[in-house]
Amino acid sequence: MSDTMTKTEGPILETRALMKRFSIGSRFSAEGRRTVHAVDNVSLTVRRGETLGLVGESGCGKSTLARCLVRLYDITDGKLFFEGEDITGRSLNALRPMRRRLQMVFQDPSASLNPRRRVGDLVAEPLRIHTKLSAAEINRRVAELFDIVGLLPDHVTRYPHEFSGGQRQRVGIARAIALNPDLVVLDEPVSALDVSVQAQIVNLLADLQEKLNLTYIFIAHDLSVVRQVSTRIAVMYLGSVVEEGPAEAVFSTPAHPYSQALISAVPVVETTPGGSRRRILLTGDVPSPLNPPSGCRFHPRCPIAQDRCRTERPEPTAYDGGRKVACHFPTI
Amino acid sequence: MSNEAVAVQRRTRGPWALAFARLRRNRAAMASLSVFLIIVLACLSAPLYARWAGVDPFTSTLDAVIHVDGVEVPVMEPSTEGLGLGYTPIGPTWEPGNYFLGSDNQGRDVMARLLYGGLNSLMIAGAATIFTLIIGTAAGLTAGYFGGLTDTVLSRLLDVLWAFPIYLLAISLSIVTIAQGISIGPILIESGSLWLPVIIIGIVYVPYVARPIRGQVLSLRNSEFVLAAINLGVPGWRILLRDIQPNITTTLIVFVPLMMALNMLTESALSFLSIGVQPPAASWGTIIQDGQALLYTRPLVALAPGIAIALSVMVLNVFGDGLRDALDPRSKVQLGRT
Amino acid sequence: MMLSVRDLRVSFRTEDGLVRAIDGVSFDLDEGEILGVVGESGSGKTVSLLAVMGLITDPNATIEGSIRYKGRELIGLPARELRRLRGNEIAMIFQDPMTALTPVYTIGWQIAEQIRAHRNISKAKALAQVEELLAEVNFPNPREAMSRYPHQLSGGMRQRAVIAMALSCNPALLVADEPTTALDVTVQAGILDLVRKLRSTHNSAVVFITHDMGVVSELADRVMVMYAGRVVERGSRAALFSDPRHPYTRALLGSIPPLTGDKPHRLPAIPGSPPSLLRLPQGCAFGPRCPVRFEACAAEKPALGNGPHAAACLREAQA
Amino acid sequence: MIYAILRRFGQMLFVMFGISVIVFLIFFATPGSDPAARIAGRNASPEVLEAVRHSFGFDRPLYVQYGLMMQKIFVTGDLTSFVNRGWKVVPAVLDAIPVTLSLVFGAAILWVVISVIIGIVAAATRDSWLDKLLMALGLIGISMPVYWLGEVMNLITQSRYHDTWLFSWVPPLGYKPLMSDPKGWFLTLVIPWITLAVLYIGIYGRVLRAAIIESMQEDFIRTARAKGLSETRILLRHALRTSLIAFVTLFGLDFGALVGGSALLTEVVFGLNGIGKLTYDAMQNLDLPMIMATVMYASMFVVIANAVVDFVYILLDPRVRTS
Amino acid sequence: EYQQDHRGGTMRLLARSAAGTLDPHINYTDQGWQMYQPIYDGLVAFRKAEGTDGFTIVPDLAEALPEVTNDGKTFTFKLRKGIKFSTGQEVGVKDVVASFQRIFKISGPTSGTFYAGIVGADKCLAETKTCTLEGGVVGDEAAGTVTINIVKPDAEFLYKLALPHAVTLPADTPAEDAGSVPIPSTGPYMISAFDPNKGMTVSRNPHFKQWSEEAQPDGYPDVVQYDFGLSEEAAVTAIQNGEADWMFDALPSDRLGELGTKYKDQLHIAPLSAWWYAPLNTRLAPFDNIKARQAVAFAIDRNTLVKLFGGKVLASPVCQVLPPDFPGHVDYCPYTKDPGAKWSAPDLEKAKQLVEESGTKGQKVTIIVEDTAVSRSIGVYLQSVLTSIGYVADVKPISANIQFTYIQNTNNKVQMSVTQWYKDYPAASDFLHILFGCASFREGSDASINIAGFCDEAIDAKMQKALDLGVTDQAAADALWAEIDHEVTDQAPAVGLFTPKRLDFVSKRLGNFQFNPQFNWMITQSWVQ
Ligand SMILES: Nc1ncnc2c1ncn2[C@@H]1O[C@H](COP(=O)(O)OP(=O)(O)OP(=O)(O)O)[C@@H](O)[C@H]1O
Ligand SMILES: Nc1ncnc2c1ncn2[C@@H]1O[C@H](COP(=O)(O)OP(=O)(O)OP(=O)(O)O)[C@@H](O)[C@H]1O
Ligand SMILES: [Mg+2]
Ligand SMILES: [Mg+2]
Repeated sequence: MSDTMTKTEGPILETRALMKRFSIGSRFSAEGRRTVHAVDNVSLTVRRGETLGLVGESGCGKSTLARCLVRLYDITDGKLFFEGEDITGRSLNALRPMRRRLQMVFQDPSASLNPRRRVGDLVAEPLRIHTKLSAAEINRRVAELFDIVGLLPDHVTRYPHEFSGGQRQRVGIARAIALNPDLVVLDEPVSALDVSVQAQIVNLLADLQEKLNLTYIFIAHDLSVVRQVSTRIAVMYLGSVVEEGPAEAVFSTPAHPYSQALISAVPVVETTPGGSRRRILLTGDVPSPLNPPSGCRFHPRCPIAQDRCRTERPEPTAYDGGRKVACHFPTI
Repeated sequence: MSNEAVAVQRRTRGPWALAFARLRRNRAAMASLSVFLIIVLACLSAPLYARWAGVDPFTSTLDAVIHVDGVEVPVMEPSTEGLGLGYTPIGPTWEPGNYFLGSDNQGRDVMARLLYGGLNSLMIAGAATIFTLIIGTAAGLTAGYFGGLTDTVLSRLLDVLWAFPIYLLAISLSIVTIAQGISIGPILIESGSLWLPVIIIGIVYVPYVARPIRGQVLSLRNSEFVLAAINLGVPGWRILLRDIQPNITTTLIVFVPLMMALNMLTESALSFLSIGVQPPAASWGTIIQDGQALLYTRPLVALAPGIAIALSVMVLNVFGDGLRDALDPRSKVQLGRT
Repeated sequence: MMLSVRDLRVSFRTEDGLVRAIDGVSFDLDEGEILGVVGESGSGKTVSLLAVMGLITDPNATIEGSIRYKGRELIGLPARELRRLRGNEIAMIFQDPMTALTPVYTIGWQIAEQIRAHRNISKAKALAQVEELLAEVNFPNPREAMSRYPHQLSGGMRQRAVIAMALSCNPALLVADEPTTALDVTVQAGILDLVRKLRSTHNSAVVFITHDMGVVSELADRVMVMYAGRVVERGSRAALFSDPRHPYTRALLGSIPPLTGDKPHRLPAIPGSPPSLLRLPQGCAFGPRCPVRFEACAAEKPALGNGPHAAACLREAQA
Repeated sequence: MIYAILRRFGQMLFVMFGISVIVFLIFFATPGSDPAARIAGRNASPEVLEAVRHSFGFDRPLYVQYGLMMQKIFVTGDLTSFVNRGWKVVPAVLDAIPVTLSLVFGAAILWVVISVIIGIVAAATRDSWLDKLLMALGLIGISMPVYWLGEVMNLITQSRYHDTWLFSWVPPLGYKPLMSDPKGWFLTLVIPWITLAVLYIGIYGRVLRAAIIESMQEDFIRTARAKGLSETRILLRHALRTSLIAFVTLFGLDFGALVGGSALLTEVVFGLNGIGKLTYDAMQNLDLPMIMATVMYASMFVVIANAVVDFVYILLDPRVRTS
Repeated sequence: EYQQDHRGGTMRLLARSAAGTLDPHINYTDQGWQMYQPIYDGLVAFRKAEGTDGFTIVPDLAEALPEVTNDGKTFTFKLRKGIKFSTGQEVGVKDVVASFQRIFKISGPTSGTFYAGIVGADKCLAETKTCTLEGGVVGDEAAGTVTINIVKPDAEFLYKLALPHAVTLPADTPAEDAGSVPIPSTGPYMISAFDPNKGMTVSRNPHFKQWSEEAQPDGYPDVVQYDFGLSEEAAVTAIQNGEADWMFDALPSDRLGELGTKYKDQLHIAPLSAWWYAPLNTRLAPFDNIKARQAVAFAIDRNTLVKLFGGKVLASPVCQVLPPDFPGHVDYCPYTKDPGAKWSAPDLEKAKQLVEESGTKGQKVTIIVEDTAVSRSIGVYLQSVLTSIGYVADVKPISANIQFTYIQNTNNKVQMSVTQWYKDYPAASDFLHILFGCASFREGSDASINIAGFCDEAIDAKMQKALDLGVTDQAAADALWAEIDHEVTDQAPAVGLFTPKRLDFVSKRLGNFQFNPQFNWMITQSWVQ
């Protein structure tokens, strides 16, 4: 798909058959060292200005994928392009110039802020590294950023522990947008927040996107939040993307049996008692990425699995309406 | 998460101020600190005591005579009965300015030696602590942050050091340096210099500091805020300095009093084995060693420095625990011992 | 009335001052009823139920008010008596199944331990019961699962083991503190089914704490909404969701993005953040964030009405 | 598993190699260490000195000497002392083990039993006066230099109060073999056991108390309470059981180090001819073969203890164990 | 006369450590030599007697003292018949010859000194393995004689033959250091068990039959159990409590008062032919200046040192080299307040003046002492003295086992040290020639017993003369030695500190304590029942 586009209009970020494996295991365990297939053969395309929502259950590899995308992790296999440049194997130093255009917001706002540094200092850090602004200019810019994300100017001298979760996440966002990036990867930015604060951050992100013309990769396990913010959605299962497509389409007519189960399982607020939604109950538990099942990764839990699924791994196949499904028997 | 709600509205103090406030509320820790400071002050005033008592704690005065209740008493009392074998140093006299803790077998005032000795013991323990912390931190940071081959090599070296018998190292080094001293690059350590025990103790305990620091750096390296810094394009050295180091500082501070306590014990053990402080200078360990030869006649000579060591070590431990609770309530800094 | 809590107050003395975690909470529970408790983090959901269980062991805590279980006052009950109730008549399930089980014992042992703490039966008998229980909570291979250690089970299985443990003595009252928060949605659905099945087979009363409105709406008969240590609204599920009376409840329901239908351009968010329990506002705790506040809100603490559907709001009282 | 053992073994070899090289180099850098002169005797003539040097191989290059020494320790096992000549150091070390084991085992039993009691009582009565008292006592134990305590113990039991009923049973210092004189063995070791244990009682009591208190904050304790278990049962079966993992780890390391000769000062003070005393004497004599043997033995023990702790840890903590 | 009713029992001895190798041809320690007395025999022996009698040589394995011929260069011994080793084997001529060869084959410590005068020794020293001592030690199986030829006459040769290094061992004893394996013996006792870390068991030799009471008398105890490892303090306590009979090591000074009063009947004090001295390195500043050396000799208060050693009863001040009552000794003390025969008091004024004159004031001096309580305190005292006369002094205690070789090596640049010398046999040369002869100084060697590095041609020549004179006229030689003693003392290459006495503390039950001046307490001549 990407080869038809010219460089400037091309996708801002693209992965081809991306793989990330970890080796784990103590040398004392009976098994010895083992390999975790955390991200397995992921090909994604992110276009300028859109929000790609990434959903999937805990441990399916969302965070790992996100960290690969911003090259915090070395990539085991496959290719990663940012604005058409291949950054798969770039060294940390060579990556530095492009960091200002590619930013990330982390899941846990308290863990991603250094507890021993003042938040103003933390937000100023990228400016100090990447710009030649004077101290006064930096201060001005930090104040401006604080204003943008809805923090008070006198907050700059505080330490992270003096803030609420929502405020901390605002600091994280301020830091990420300080250099006017093009793409921001948001790894579950609201999961750790209170219900009543979650919406504030979601709104803030939407405002910033509009104002700063940002592209987002938005990771969450809360489907309703993902639906709210995303233009396109990718559903992950055990390290791979099983379905991808426009948000509305995926939510209303999920094509992969896993997407169907996932969406049907979300409890929704219904004003009339005794919900009428049909729920697809999955049997069994999420298998471990240590030894993923053969064939289709989902087949042990799949209600419609057939023999073929057990042996043959379905490749992502493109369908009408910009959808891609990796299933032998998609309901599309 | 629930505590957030508490913190949110208030303008609170920075982590250091907070820790300090917590520490000040810990009565046991503050009391220990005061006792320790008193000990330090007392030791610092050793020259004053010596002048007041008119004694020279570093010169043999076996023929000295003092006046107790107007009667002349020799400091070294010869045995008069039986075969008339041996001499006994004078015991404690409560006469002002005179042999408050008695004399040792050179006719020297034990009290004065105790104070001077304390100064040496404290200095050695303190300097060794700094030495250990510097080397240990450097090793731990390097091994933890750079990982890979650096880590493997450093860790194995630490293993060797860990299993290395301290007394062997101490005895060998002390003999090596008797005549010529050792020169490490431009630094020449003279034989009998106090640097010798400092370096011996310092080196031996490097793994005690380096290992936990390495562990901490390893986990900090993978912490989200370091990832965030990498993601911002912060250079490695700056991350080490600005993001990792401050988080280790608390651990290091917690180490100080505990290390001090450990080093005081080690110093005394080394001095007891005649390694370290050289006569006629004193340290608590050497006074115990002197007192060992008088254990049956004047046990106070060995008891007093022992009690001084135990007291100092104890207050340092209590203070160290308090410091740990204040700085890093959840950390599990644990020190090994000899 | 099986459980009746009246004017429960719990406060903690802390370094920074007195934390009034629960400030006058009252509620009732009938047999076979599922009460959903919602509210955001730190609003006192857990503390209020821990108080019911007599599990607040913090020496700095002060507990006042009255908790009557089947007519018996629990506050001030001797530890022995309380222990006899706990685990036997009243059981509790905690949020994080990862940490709720002692890591060094097999789950079979741990469940049997509870049975033997309350029933005078042999170990073998107890283990036989454990097997039945595990089968009841849908363990595919209960006999084998019994000899597993907690870390050898997946999150969902662990939570089912915890539930099996809670059920082991057929409790009349089951308190579940966010039992599914740590689980995947697909697994959560199974657990919710299990709770419902329980209620129908054992006719137990269930208090189900969560901050997920969706879960409450699927499960609960009645709902209680908490904010800053107080109950702000109470009512049947239907009434509460169709006619939320407290502005906080309304805002809460509004701020959840819908899963179907039109996407709002912006989510109706609640401004500000939850107050500190150390320095609660004078009047209504929600006042500073309330879109419909008026002068009285700053001065007067609104009381919760008595009816089946009541809200603690001065506007509401006015209306 | 094989791999794990091999790796440990490799690590052990490395540590032993490193230590032996350092010991060797330090020894030869030490002035006055030339064993030839001491072997040859006072006022030996140069010819004799040369002959001795040659027959002991001191005229060969250092690395050859090192290689020969290692071969004699590990392969042929017939390395002999430079001081008590003809004395095979490997059997000497083996002979000293029972003494050290007697000392360390007895002390370990004492310190484990007492510190477990102290730890539990202090944790159960947290912040009460009893807790504070026990912790203060523990602290005193930690703060006393062990050799000093030993001397004071000797002073009290051997001299000052030896004639009173309290200590008249205390036999003179020295070791009596368990097999030939069980009563003497026990009596001579009582005071050394106590002396050595005091330090560890302090440390372990405090560590265990802290671990129990930490366990008591864990979620599973709340679960156990919710099950309606008694506080005693919760403390012993849940909190203590999980705390013991840290305790046992620590114990393994200390025990290993002590059996490896760390009880040096205690052995010297009480005249027990175990590994520590052997090491001490060898160092006083600069007896390289004996130093080598004891140091190798000690480092081997430290590394083995590390490995054993890792394996015991696996046994104790099912989380580390795999199904 | 032997008292049969005291025979039997186990005697229990204590020492801090073993004395090293069991090989009597190699062991060169007081502790070892004392223990060998009732065990091994040579051709001749020191008489097992108290007082100066103990210095006389008596025939042992030989029937009589040798016939000396060839201008004092040939000694012929006739071997006694019927003496058996503890293995049951009879002692023969071949055993004696082999034993002499063995001294060289194993590079015995004194092979290059005491026995280097034997004909053929030079070859044996160069080529140890094939040593035959051809023409040096000749056996005649038929006649039962052994003839020893020496290169030049030696007045002290019989003394040397009476030392343990020349005892007769079975001919088949391996030509290597026996280490901890006991070698069969001829005396009334034999070593039956040995572990350097635990102890030594000495029991009766079943094949012993007394042949000469003065050379090798039968002993009383059946077994002597010698335990190693206990500290001095513990050993004293054990003897007090009757758990041991005697200890080898010096008594700890803080126990002296108690012992001297409460246990005075169990104490035995005997003079020793020994010398505590402080060698001053005559080849290093400041003591390359004779005035500096003399200053030190003047400044040291011997009374204080005596105090540190345990009091007047246990030591007496000295200035000169030769101990009192030793051949060649004539009282002499130039370094005292009123110079004369005896030391009276230090002369600090004089000392300071000498330092001033020498121009060495303010120089740095390090004193190396043994790390034992007494040596350390002497070192600390000397440091005070040096400081008081204008030097910058410090003191270094190092392990007693290393100190002695350490201070000998010139590479270690030791300026001053404290050490002791105990005679090998009663001859003035054993002090003067060995400690201050030019031949005893060896640059860069750990075996350079002339610690002071003192070498005066004139004095050395005089010593040679005295040695030669001894062969013919021992009295005249001793007079010459006395002169040499004074001259060496005047040069002050070492400062004499004091002459120690031996203090033996024995258990209550131990009887018949006898002290031999050559080998100290005769262990088996005492009884325990
Ligand atoms: N550094 C690592 N080393 C080894 N395994 C890892 C590492 N990081 C992640 N994993 C494993 O990779 C898999 C994917 O983890 P990841 O954190 O990406 O999941 P996730 O989808 O973000 O989950 P969550 O929703 O819980 O955040 C998991 O099984 C995890 O255990
Ligand atoms: N032991 C304690 N000491 C001090 N404060 C406490 C203690 N326990 C709870 N609190 C406070 O009580 C308040 C209520 O806590 P609680 O755990 O009941 O909230 P919650 O509604 O269950 O929140 P969550 O959704 O996070 O579980 C919180 O502000 C908390 O900080
Ligand atoms: Mg994640
Ligand atoms: Mg809660």
